[in-house]
Order: sequence, then structure tokens, then C-alpha cells
Amino acid sequence: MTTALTCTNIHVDFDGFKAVNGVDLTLDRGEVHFLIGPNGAGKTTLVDAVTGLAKYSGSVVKDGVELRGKKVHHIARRGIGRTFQTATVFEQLTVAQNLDIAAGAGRSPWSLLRRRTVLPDNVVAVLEQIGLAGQAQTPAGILAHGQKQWLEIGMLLVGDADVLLLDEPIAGMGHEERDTTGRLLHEIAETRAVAVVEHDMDFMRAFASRVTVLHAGAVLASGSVDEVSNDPRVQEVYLGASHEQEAIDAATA
Amino acid sequence: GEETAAAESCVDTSGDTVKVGALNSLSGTMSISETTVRDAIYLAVDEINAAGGVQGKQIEIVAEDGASEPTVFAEKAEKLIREDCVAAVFGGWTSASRKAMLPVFEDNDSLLYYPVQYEGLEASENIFYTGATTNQQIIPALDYLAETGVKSLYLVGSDYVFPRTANAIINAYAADKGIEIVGEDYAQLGSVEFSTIVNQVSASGADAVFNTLNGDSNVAFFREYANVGLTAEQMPVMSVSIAEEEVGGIGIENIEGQLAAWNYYQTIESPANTTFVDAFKAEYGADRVTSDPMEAAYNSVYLWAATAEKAGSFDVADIQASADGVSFESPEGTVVIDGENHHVTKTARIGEIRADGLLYTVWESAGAIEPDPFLEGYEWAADLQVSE
Amino acid sequence: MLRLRNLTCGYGRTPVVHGVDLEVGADEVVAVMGHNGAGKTTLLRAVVGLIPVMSGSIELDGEAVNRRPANKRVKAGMAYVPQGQQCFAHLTAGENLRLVADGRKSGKALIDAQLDLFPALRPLLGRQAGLLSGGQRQQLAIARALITEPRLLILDEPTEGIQPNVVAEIESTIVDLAGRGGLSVLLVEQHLGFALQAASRFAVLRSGRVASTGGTGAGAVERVREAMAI
Amino acid sequence: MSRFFATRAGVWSGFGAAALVLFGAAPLLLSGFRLGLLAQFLCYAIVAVGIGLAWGRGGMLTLGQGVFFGMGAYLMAMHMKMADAEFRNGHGAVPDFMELAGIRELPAYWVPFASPVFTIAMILVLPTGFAVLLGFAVFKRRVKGAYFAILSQALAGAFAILLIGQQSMGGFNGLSRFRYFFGYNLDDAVNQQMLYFIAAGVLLVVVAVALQLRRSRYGELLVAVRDAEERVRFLGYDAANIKVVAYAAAALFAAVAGAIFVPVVGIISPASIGIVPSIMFILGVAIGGRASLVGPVVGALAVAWAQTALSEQFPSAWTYAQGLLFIVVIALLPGGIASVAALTKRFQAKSATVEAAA
Amino acid sequence: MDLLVGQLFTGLSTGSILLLAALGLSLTFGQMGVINMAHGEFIMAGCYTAYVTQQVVGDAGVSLLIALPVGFLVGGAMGLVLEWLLVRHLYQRPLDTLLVTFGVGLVLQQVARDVFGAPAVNVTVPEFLRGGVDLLGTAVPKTRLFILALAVVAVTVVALVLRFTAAGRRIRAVVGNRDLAETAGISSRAVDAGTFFIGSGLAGVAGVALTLIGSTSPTTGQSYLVDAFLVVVAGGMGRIKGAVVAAVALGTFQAVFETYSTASLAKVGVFVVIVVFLQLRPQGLFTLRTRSLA
Ligand SMILES: Nc1ncnc2c1ncn2[C@@H]1O[C@H](COP(=O)(O)OP(=O)(O)OP(=O)(O)O)[C@@H](O)[C@H]1O
Ligand SMILES: Nc1ncnc2c1ncn2[C@@H]1O[C@H](COP(=O)(O)OP(=O)(O)OP(=O)(O)O)[C@@H](O)[C@H]1O
Ligand SMILES: NC(N)=O
Ligand SMILES: [Mg+2]
Ligand SMILES: [Mg+2]
Repeated sequence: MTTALTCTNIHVDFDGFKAVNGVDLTLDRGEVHFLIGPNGAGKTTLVDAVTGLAKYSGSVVKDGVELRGKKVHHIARRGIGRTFQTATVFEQLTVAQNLDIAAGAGRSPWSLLRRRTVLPDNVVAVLEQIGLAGQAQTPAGILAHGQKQWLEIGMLLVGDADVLLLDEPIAGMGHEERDTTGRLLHEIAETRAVAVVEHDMDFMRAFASRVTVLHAGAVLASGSVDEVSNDPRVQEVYLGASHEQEAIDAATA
Repeated sequence: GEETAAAESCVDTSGDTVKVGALNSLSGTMSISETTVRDAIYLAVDEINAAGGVQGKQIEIVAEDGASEPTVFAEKAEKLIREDCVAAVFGGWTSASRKAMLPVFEDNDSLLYYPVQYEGLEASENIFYTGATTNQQIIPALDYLAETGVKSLYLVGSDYVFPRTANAIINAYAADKGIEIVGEDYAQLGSVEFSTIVNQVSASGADAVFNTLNGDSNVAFFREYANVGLTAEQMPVMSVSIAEEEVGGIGIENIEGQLAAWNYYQTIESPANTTFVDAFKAEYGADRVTSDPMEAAYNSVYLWAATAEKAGSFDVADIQASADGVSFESPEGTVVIDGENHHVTKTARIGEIRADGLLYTVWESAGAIEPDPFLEGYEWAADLQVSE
Repeated sequence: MLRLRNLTCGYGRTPVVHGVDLEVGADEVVAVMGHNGAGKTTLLRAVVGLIPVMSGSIELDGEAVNRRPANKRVKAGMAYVPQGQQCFAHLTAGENLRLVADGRKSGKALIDAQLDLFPALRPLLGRQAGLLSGGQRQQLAIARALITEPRLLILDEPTEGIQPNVVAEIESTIVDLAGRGGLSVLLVEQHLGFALQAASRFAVLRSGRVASTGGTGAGAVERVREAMAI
Repeated sequence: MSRFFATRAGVWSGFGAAALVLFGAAPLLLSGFRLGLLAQFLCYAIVAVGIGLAWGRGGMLTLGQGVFFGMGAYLMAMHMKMADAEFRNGHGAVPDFMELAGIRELPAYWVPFASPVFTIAMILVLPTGFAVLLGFAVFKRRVKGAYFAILSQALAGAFAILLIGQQSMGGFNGLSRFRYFFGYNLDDAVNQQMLYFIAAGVLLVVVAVALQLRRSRYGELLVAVRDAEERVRFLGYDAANIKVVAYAAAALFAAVAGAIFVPVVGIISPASIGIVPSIMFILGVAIGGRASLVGPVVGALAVAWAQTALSEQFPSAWTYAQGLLFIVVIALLPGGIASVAALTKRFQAKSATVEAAA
Repeated sequence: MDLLVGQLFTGLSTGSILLLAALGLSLTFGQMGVINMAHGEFIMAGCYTAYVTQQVVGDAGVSLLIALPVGFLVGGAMGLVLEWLLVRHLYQRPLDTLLVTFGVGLVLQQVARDVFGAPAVNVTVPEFLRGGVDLLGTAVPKTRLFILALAVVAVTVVALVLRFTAAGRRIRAVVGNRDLAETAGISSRAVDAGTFFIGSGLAGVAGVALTLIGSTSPTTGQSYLVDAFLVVVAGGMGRIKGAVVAAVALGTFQAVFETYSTASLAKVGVFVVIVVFLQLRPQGLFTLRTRSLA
């Protein structure tokens, strides 16, 4: 395991409101790192900060390079990819075109101005991996919600992102799809660092390598699934009394 | 077109009619003014036809819309000449439209009769200018102001060639006559924001204002002028683009007592004008007024007909050759074509705007003034002269 | 309360939901389940009137409401919480609530009741809703729907993006409200545990058609799984 | 049909047919005057291809193409005026209109335009460069949608006003009265025909360039930016650059069109490049079908032709016709003529469903 | 000195005129996203309303007071018709509204030409608004003070309504999310129509007021349109506060710049300033942010 991304002492301030308040976080390759915490804890904001969407103080370093102050697309080119709480793909373009575009951020202007004759190998491979090989020529706009989310992840993969920040990637997915997604994430994480923001505790329990809990803009707890689930402070602000109930649900499922 | 055959004329007068073009803006910003010119052209044609036509032929008008755009004027002029094979074209208003049409008429060796006062410094073989050139309007207006003791002038104009050239002439004149030009401002054509300009005029303390604004801008200018308390007694405004048509829109309460310089007013008392005004009102309604460009357009048709009669031909070369000295007893007095520069002699008149919305002559030149488009007869204008 | 007969609807000219028959009785909670893209959201949008019905009918209290605009259906007692944490982004959270309370006699009290249910919203009332976190927005959306005192509450994946302890609250609230009487619920939910807990009957949609229906008693989990699996 | 034209053979036969009409049929059938008119319309069509790219594909509703059209036109006109002055009065002479405006000394920035090479280079570089600069200023700051449309419209207004105020650029009257086009006498019917062929040739080239841009990866990227600009950023692209390319290409096309327009029509003035003419450029594109390749060409030709034909017969009715065209086409047929086929199909499908339902 | 005071007032006055012309737009464009190019023609309709009223009533003062509300109704009615016939089908396609309404503008202009004739008509300024009052040594036209006051009143009313009333909340809600508003029990049709009515009505009021200083002809209105749009853009979409600041700033800039340069260059200057300004604040002076990606 190598460290892919190090965030140190991140602060995000919205007109006096401290949405993120001194967070330290490291993401390692080979792990699926879950970020959980109450609504409004600052998870999305943290991701926004890392990807250049929110202004922050502190430091984000990837492979020895400081990312603070860089533009969104520069950060993306350094291999940091993200998805959004609501899937955004290019609805008018086909699945294959979506992936091809995502694969091509580094292309020379000259190759951009030429026609695509064959799909690049990595696009074909990823189509397979995200289970959309059959829909390569389908316009992305008519994909189902979950498929769009897989496509989004696929777009990060072909773009050679090796730090993936996924904001609620299984929102709206059914059970099998969740499992499929979970396995996909682990497959991906073999060579990359994956961070997942989620509220689905079953999913977390099933797939998290490591968990960091945010609360009120700060890290409340961090560790293995069991460590954080048993942390009384986490239970109080986040899991609630009913997490036993959840566990029962999970068992029956 | 000396070298080529592109200009082969297709005018056909073998039948009992002769075709002429009427090219005015019927749409766009200039349609305000140009439709009135169109009315006058039709009136003249009807009268001439009723009197037996030209060389026994009835005049047939082919009408086109210039759409207030110079390129359209050029396109339509070419169409009238090459496709409709008209013997002559009447129309145009802005200098921009004339400049756009000029090469078309020269290349195709055809004739344009242009009826509006303009900035001079032009004389094409293929154009007859029946409106005033500067020495028949601007210079008399300056003479009048100088005579009434004006020692300083503020110049206000729309930002295009006529006002700019007019003001260049005024500056040269003023330098020669010891009149001080205390300000010179241009507003975009169609601009209605005159607060700044009027404030500056007001603060300048000039004896008078020389106004070359065009169109709607005059409304806003005179309202602002009146509202800051300036009056014709304190600081008269001499305008060269406000005719009977425009006074109504400005509102008589804002402009009463102000001055204008033209060659023709509806109120001129002469048998020819009475006939013209009566005929016009009979045709288009008693509430309509006649104005200088309308009269010049009306004259232009008669002048063309008279020249054709004299030449005994509708051929361009014959008309050009016969034009010199052709005259017409027009509403403004006798006008005579100068064969040299294709302009006509005109009587200059200063008019005062009165409560009934009409302009009344308060001064007029001693007889018709010979056209001098290049101001060759004025020493102080030496710097303005151009090689043709 | 609500009856769908042979309902077909979709987007543009493409039907997505085909001939669905479904009934929600008084004080009943019915869960609709199905894969992504099965047409659950589409069905609900047709029920509230955001997309036109292609054929079939929607009856509220025995009266066809097919042609009524959405706002009329809401006034007739429906309330809808759309999928995706939607709110009026340019209004403050408080204004989001007041908007629906406007014109109601006990508007203030209704808002207060919801704030008791979702205490996390209280400190956020002055914040622009578009700036709230996803879960905060979802809570706001549910609160907004409840303020209208609906007789039929239509929820599209209400727990998506909400923290576990609040999910539990929402669950018990729904069960509570329905149990008190006067409220029927049509619930779309992926979260099997939640759905079967809250609902008394379920329907599974597959490719826009009803694949299975039944009560949420014993064995329901298996039947749902089976209906969805194929 | 449409499928065929997407193939290589289809593309070539499409170009072949167009070439046959433009280079064969039109010169044979049309009088010199009408051919000149057609050349003018082809210039509008060239502008339209660029708008189709920027607006139809890239979503940038550029209401200011008059600016680039005008730049190309004025640059060409400057050269032609210089050439005329030189012919009349020798090297370094002041063009006639400047004399009228009282300018006795040739302004320094006019001097290099005596050179044809310099002029052509400027026509290709200056408007495009300006578009790139402006594009960066605007797109980098993520000004888009209605903001961009209104800004580009204001730009057209400002540019026209600026020109009106420049006496050394012909002011309100603009530049006109040209004798020679790179040494060829414009009076000559043969040379007029040559101008037509140039316009037709350039149009084909421009369409080919646009086709390549659309079919390339860049073309897909452009659509992606149109539909989800922010997302493209997160994939590591600079969306502004992508937009700038389309905007600059549209500017280049417009500039070239303007440069041909001047010798064809014989005048360029601020009246041809301000706000209203700029919107009129859009009309043809909208009517033809903004998102299709040949739609804008067909639309631009159709509108120009309709304007000429209608205004000959019913001068003032043209304003109504124009207004109604905007209303009807955009409101009812947003895909333009190009979408009629698809629409009929759908309509048939719809009536089929209605019948089935009944 | 006098001149400077005069120019500062001129800036304020020009700003108030811009604001009056732009206020309706900040509802229809800023709030609803409809780029109504026929707004200028609604202003023109207001001008002709003042003219016709004066023909009927006679007394300039009385007719002005009658024309203000009537102008509101005329502009509003035209807006309603436009909304009902065309705009409501185009809410998803804001750029298309621009082109469609441009066509509507062309038609309305031609209609005005056919009905009232092409030349400008005269609307007499009432006796009590003639002449000027002396402010710090410069004569300030009463007409301009009247327009300034009218603009202040109109802006205040609109801002208060939007901010604090249920109707205002509804307008903002529908603007934000039409479907969601429907499901919150708001008739988005009624709100759309109402908003468009008010926005267009304000254009009518602006038209009536502008007859006091400008001309009344078929092309009146056009001259205000682009500037009015720029005000809304610079102020930030839908921000009344922004529109006020932008209008006054642009008015003052233009007036002062014009004093030292020419009116034409001032127009160009305004454009340059706005482009530069958008570099600093791309979404206008005052903006509402959201976190959505759309
Ligand atoms: N631009 C902003 N201006 C003001 N406050 C903001 C802004 N963006 C976010 N916030 C606030 O910052 C806090 C953190 O939001 P964030 O979206 O990061 O939460 P989250 O942990 O992702 O929550 P959830 O699980 O509900 O998605 C919230 O209270 C939110 O309202
Ligand atoms: N606006 C739209 N236009 C066209 N097709 C759409 C639209 N919205 C959804 N669809 C299509 O309709 C089908 C059903 O979508 P719907 O959103 O109803 O599914 P769902 O069951 O709610 O899925 P999820 O669990 O992901 O929310 C999908 O194939 C989708 O692509
Ligand atoms: N010739 C004029 N008045 O333009
Ligand atoms: Mg979040
Ligand atoms: Mg759904």
C-alpha cells in the first residue's frame, strides 16, 4: 500500500460558516476508504475542496505535488477523479463516446481533430468492467440511474484517475447493483485509492477497508468498520439507536 | 465602364411606356423620411402622365425597397438597372445609400436622381443632385447667423458624414469670420440621451447652436433643451435636418421660435407651390405636409422629363449631354441644372418654426444660388477642397 | 384512495410504464420496488401529474384526475417528495417551508411540527437551500411535503442520502402518521428493510410492468427478491 | 437517406452534387446579376456554417458574428481602397473617402494594407485572434448561455458604433467604390464570375472543415461541453479551450465571408454588421437547422433569397414575413428544415399510437 | 464644477431611465430566464399608450396620470398574450426565446408603423413637469426628477414584493424549479403568466415615462433594450439590488465618460467596462450560488 493522497489541516469557510474545520486525511492505494458522517458534516465539501471546487486552507498533496490553488481541470489531470451526488454524464453522447472523451484529456490537439476510428483498448476494457459493453452505442441519457453511475465511474477509470472520490455512488441502486458496485470498487482499488462517501451502512460494512467519520467539519473517528461502529460518539451522532435494527435487516437480507 | 461590355444598356423604349425606378426605404429606420419622398415622386409621375407623359410615353414606376441599408440600395439599384431596365432611378436619402449606389450607376452607366440636401464634395456623371449642396444651405445659414450678431457657436450633430462635413465647413467658415466654436458634439444616430450634451451646451454660453442632428434624436434634444430652460431668445438653434414632417413629433412647445435652413417650405407663397401643395394634399390627405426633400424629389422627376424632352431620347449619354441649362418652375422657384456638376441652382431660405408647426421664411438669398459642391468659390474653404 | 388502471406513461412518445394497475387504500402504505430504470419514478411523476398519461387512468377517491395539473392534485391532498433531494435552491430553507405553509390557517404550527421532527433543520432556516448538504435538502423536502397535511403522501426514495439515525426517524414517522389514520403512502424504496418495515403491501416493477404484488408479511423478502432477480 | 450521407461515399457524392450545382448549373442558368446575388448569399451561407458550429454544436448563441464578418470585410476593403488610390494617384496616395473627410495624410495603420499578402494574412489572423482573446476572457470566466448571447450582441453594437466614429475607416458610410480586386477589374463580367466561383469554392471548403470538426473527437467533446460543461472540467479538459476553438472557427468563417462579400457587393458599412444584421445571420441558421451541417447553408440561402424575392413584390410585408419566420420556425420547428423529415416520421408514429389507443 | 454636479445628476438620471427599462427585464429575464427581445416594443407600446391617452384626454397632466396605470395594463396584456402564445412553450429553451421574441419585436414595430405611421408623434409634457429646478447651481429638468422618483418607487415595490410576500416566494419558487413548485401546490402556469404580466407591465410604465424625454416612434424602445439587458447581466440575474447598482453605475460612467470623450465612445466604453467587470464577477454583481452542477 502506498499513500496516494494526503490532506492536512483542511479548512473550508463559507462566509464565516466552517463547513470543514481542520480535517486530516490520507488515502492509500489498495483500499476502499469510506467517508461517513451526519448530513452536513462536510463530506461533500471536503471532496469539493480536494477537486478544486471549493476554496480552502491547508494542504492537499498527491504523489508529492501540492494541489492547492490548481484549477479544476489541472487537478483532474493529476489523476484525481470524482463523481457527483447526482450522476452527470453527457446525455446526448453514446456510452462509448462518453468513455472515449473521458479517456482523452491528455490527447494532442491533432488527434482531437481527427475522427475516432476504433475504440481505444482501455475504453473497451472498461466497458466490460462496468458491465455496459452491451450498451456501448446507447445514448447515455437513456441509461438507468444506476448505469449512469457506473458509466461515471468508468469515465474516471479510462481517464487514468488513480484517486477516485465517489459521492454516494450507490444512491438509488438495488441490492444486486449495490453488490456489483461494491465488487467493482474493490477491483478498481487494487491499484488505486478509492474514497466513498455513503450513508448506506450495509454497504459500508460489506465493502469498507477503512472508515473515517466526519462530524461538524472535523474527523470524529477513524479506523476499521468495527472500530467506528462501536464508537459511542459515532453511534450518538450518526448511527443512532436503530443501527441495531439495521444490522438485523442486513442479517435477514 | 469604358473597357468592358458589362454596361450594355437594356433600356427598351420602343413601346408606349418608359420605365423608371423608385428606390426608397420602405422598411427600417429611414422609412420615416423616405416614404414621404416616395409620395412626391409618384405625384410628379402621375402629373406628367396625366399631361401626356414624356415624349408621348407614359412613365411606369418600378418600385423597390432600400430597407435603410446601403447594401440593399446597391443590390436593388443593380436589379432596377439590369433586370428591370429602367431609364433612370429616383431615390436614396442618406449619403451612405448614395455612396453605395454610386459605383453601381457608374459601372452600369445609368442615372440616379438624388433628392436630399447633402455634404457636397461629390459630382458624378451618373447622378443628378436635386437637393442642396453645402453652399446652398449651410453657408447661407452661417451668413444669416453672422449677420444677426452671433459670435460663438456650439455644434451638435449625429455621428455620420453629413454632420461631420457640415461641421468641418462651419469650422473653416468660423475661423475666417472670427466666430468662436465653443463645442462640437456628436451623438449616435438614433440616440435619445441628450442630457450631457445639453448640459454642456448650456454651460458653454454660446450665442447659438448649429444643429445637424437627424431623426428621432431631435425630439430628445429639443425636449432636454427646453427643460433645462434654454429658449430661442437666449440661444437660438439653427437646424438643417428638421423639416415640416419632424416638427410634429418634437412637439411645437419645445421648438417654437427655433430656426431652420432649407430651400423650400410649405408656406412659400408662389403659384407653383400652391399648385404643388394642393395637389399633394388632394392626393395624400389634408393633414399631410410638404417638405424640402419631397419638393426636391418632385422636381427631380420633372427635371428628368424635361431633359429627356430636350434630348429627344432616354439614352443616358443624350441626357447627360442635354442636361445643362434645363430648368423647371418649381415650388421653391426656378431651378436650373448645372451641366458641369449635375447639381441645380437653389434659393436658400432661413425659416422660423411657428406655433402652427410650419416653417416661415424669415430670410432668403437674393435669387437662386449656383451650386458649388467643391466650394471652389470660397477661399476660406481651400483646406476642405478635394481633387475629384 | 388512489387507483391506477392500466396506466401507461413515459417521456415524449416513448412509453416507459406499461399498463400498470395499482391501488393504495385508505391509511395504507404501499411500497413500489424495482431495479434502476424500472420506471418507478416515471410512475410517480405520472401520478402527481408532472408527465401526461398516455392511456389508462389515475383515480383519486374514485375521481379521475388524469387531466388535472399537478398543483390541483396537490391541493386535492397529494404530496410528493421527488427523488434527488430537490428543493428551491434560491430560496432559504425557511422560505421553502413557508412557501407551502402560505395560505394555510395554522401554517406556523405546521412548520414548527416539522422542525420538531427534523431538528437539524432549525439552525439552517436562514441558509439558502441550494447550499445545504444533500441530506439536509432531503429532510427539507420531506418536511415541505408534510406541511401540506396530505392524505396521500408520495415518496420517491426518501431515505436516499440520509444519515442512518434520521432514516430511522423518518421510518417511524411514516409508520406513525399512517397508523394515526388519515394518511396513505405510496413509497418507492430500494432499501428493502425499510420498505417492508414501513409498508403493508408491495409491488415490484420490472421494465415498466408490475411483476409481482403482495403483502409484506412473512416471505415477502424472498418474493420481492425473486420478482426482481429475473 | 441520412444514413447514406454519413458514409464516406455519401460524403463525397454530397460534395460532388453540390459542386455540380454551384460550378455547373448556377453559372449556366443565372444572369450575371443573379449570379452576383448568389455570390452574396453564399457569403451569408459561409457565416452560417460557423454559427451552426458554435451555436448548434457548441451551444454558444453568438449574436455578434457581424463583428467578425465586418472585420474581414473592412480589412479587405482597406486593401482595395489602397489599391484604388495607388492606381489613381500613385503609391502612398490617400483614398478618396479620406480626402472627403479632410484626412490628408494616410494613417500609419493603413500603410501595410497596400500589400495583398499582408491583407490576406490579417483577414485570417486578426478576427480569429480577436475571437480567441475574447473567447478566453469570456469562457475562462464561465460566462455562458444568455449572458454570452447578450454580451456578444452588445459587442456587435459597440463595434458598429466604434466604426461609425472612425472617419479614417469611412465612418457611417463605410467603404465603397472599389475598382480592383487584386489587380482584376471588378467592372469585368468575367471577373465578377470569378468572384462567384471563389465564394462557391470557399463555401465548400468551409463545409468540409466543419464536417471534419463535427466528426472528430473534438466534435464529440464540443457536444459534451454544450451539455455538461462542468463535468468536462472534472475529466481534465479545459472547457474554455474547447469552446474557444469553435468560436474562433466561426469567427474565421465569418471573416472570410466578409472578405469575399466586399468585392462581390461593392460596399461594407456599419449598417451591415451591427446588432440587427448579426441577428439576421442567425435566422438562416435557425431555419435550416442549427445542429445540422448543411441546414445552416440551406437556411441562409433560403432566407437571403426570400428576402430579395419577397421585398421585390411586397416591400413592407417583408418585415412581417421575417418576424413570423423567426417566431414560427424557432417556436414550432426548433430543429429547422433539417428536422422536418424526422418530425414527419414521429407524427406518423404518433397518429399510429393514437389510433392504437383509440 | 456646475458641469460636474450636472453630470453626476445626469448619471443618476440616465441610470434611473435604464433601471426603469431594465426592471421588467429583471423579472422576465432575471427571474424567469426569458430573453424577451420584444421588451423594447412593450416600452414602445407604453409610449403610444401615453400618446393615445393624450389624444383622448387632452390635458397633459391628467393624461400622464391615467397613462401610467393604463400603460402598465397595456404592456402587461401584451406580455400575457406573448407568454400564453409562445413563451410558455419555450421555458426549457431560453436562448430560443431570444430569437422568437426578436421576431415578435419586428412584427410589433411594423404594426406600430402601420397604425401610427413611421414619423415620431408628440406627447406633450404636462405644464408642471416643464422646465427645471435649480440643484446646486444647475438646472435639473423636472421630467428627469419625475422619472427618477418613478424608478425609485417601482424598484422598491418590486423588491419588497419579491422579498417579503407569498406571491414573491411563489415567483422565486417557480423560477427555481417549475416541477417542484407544481408539486408544492403552486400553479406554475398562473405564476409564470403573472410574473410575465408584471414584467411586461413595467415595460409599459417605462414607456409612458420615457415619452417625457424621448421620442415616440416605432423604433423607440429598441434604443433602450441592449443597455437594459446589460444592466441585468452586470447586476446579476434576478437581483434587483444588482440591477439598481449596475444601472446607476453604468449611467454615471456613461455621463462622465461622455463629458471627456464622445457619446459614441462612451457606449463602447460601457461595453469594455462590462467585459472587464465580468472578469472579476462573472455572474454579475450580486449572485446567488448553488452547489448544483447544471
Ligand atoms: N457554499 C456554501 N455556502 C454556505 N454553506 C455551505 C455551502 N456549501 C455547503 N455548506 C454547508 O456546509 C455544510 C457541509 O455540507 P456538505 O455538503 O459537505 O455535507 P455532507 O457531509 O456532504 O452532507 P450529506 O451527507 O448530507 O451530503 C452543510 O451544513 C452545508 O449547508
Ligand atoms: N426525462 C426522461 N426522458 C426520457 N427517458 C427517461 C427520462 N427519465 C427517465 N427516462 C427513462 O425511463 C426509464 C425509467 O426511469 P425511471 O427514472 O422511472 O426509473 P426508476 O425505476 O425510478 O429508477 P431509479 O431506481 O434509478 O430511480 C429509464 O430507462 C430512463 O432512462
Ligand atoms: N445627405 C444626408 N442628409 O445624409
Ligand atoms: Mg454530501
Ligand atoms: Mg427513480
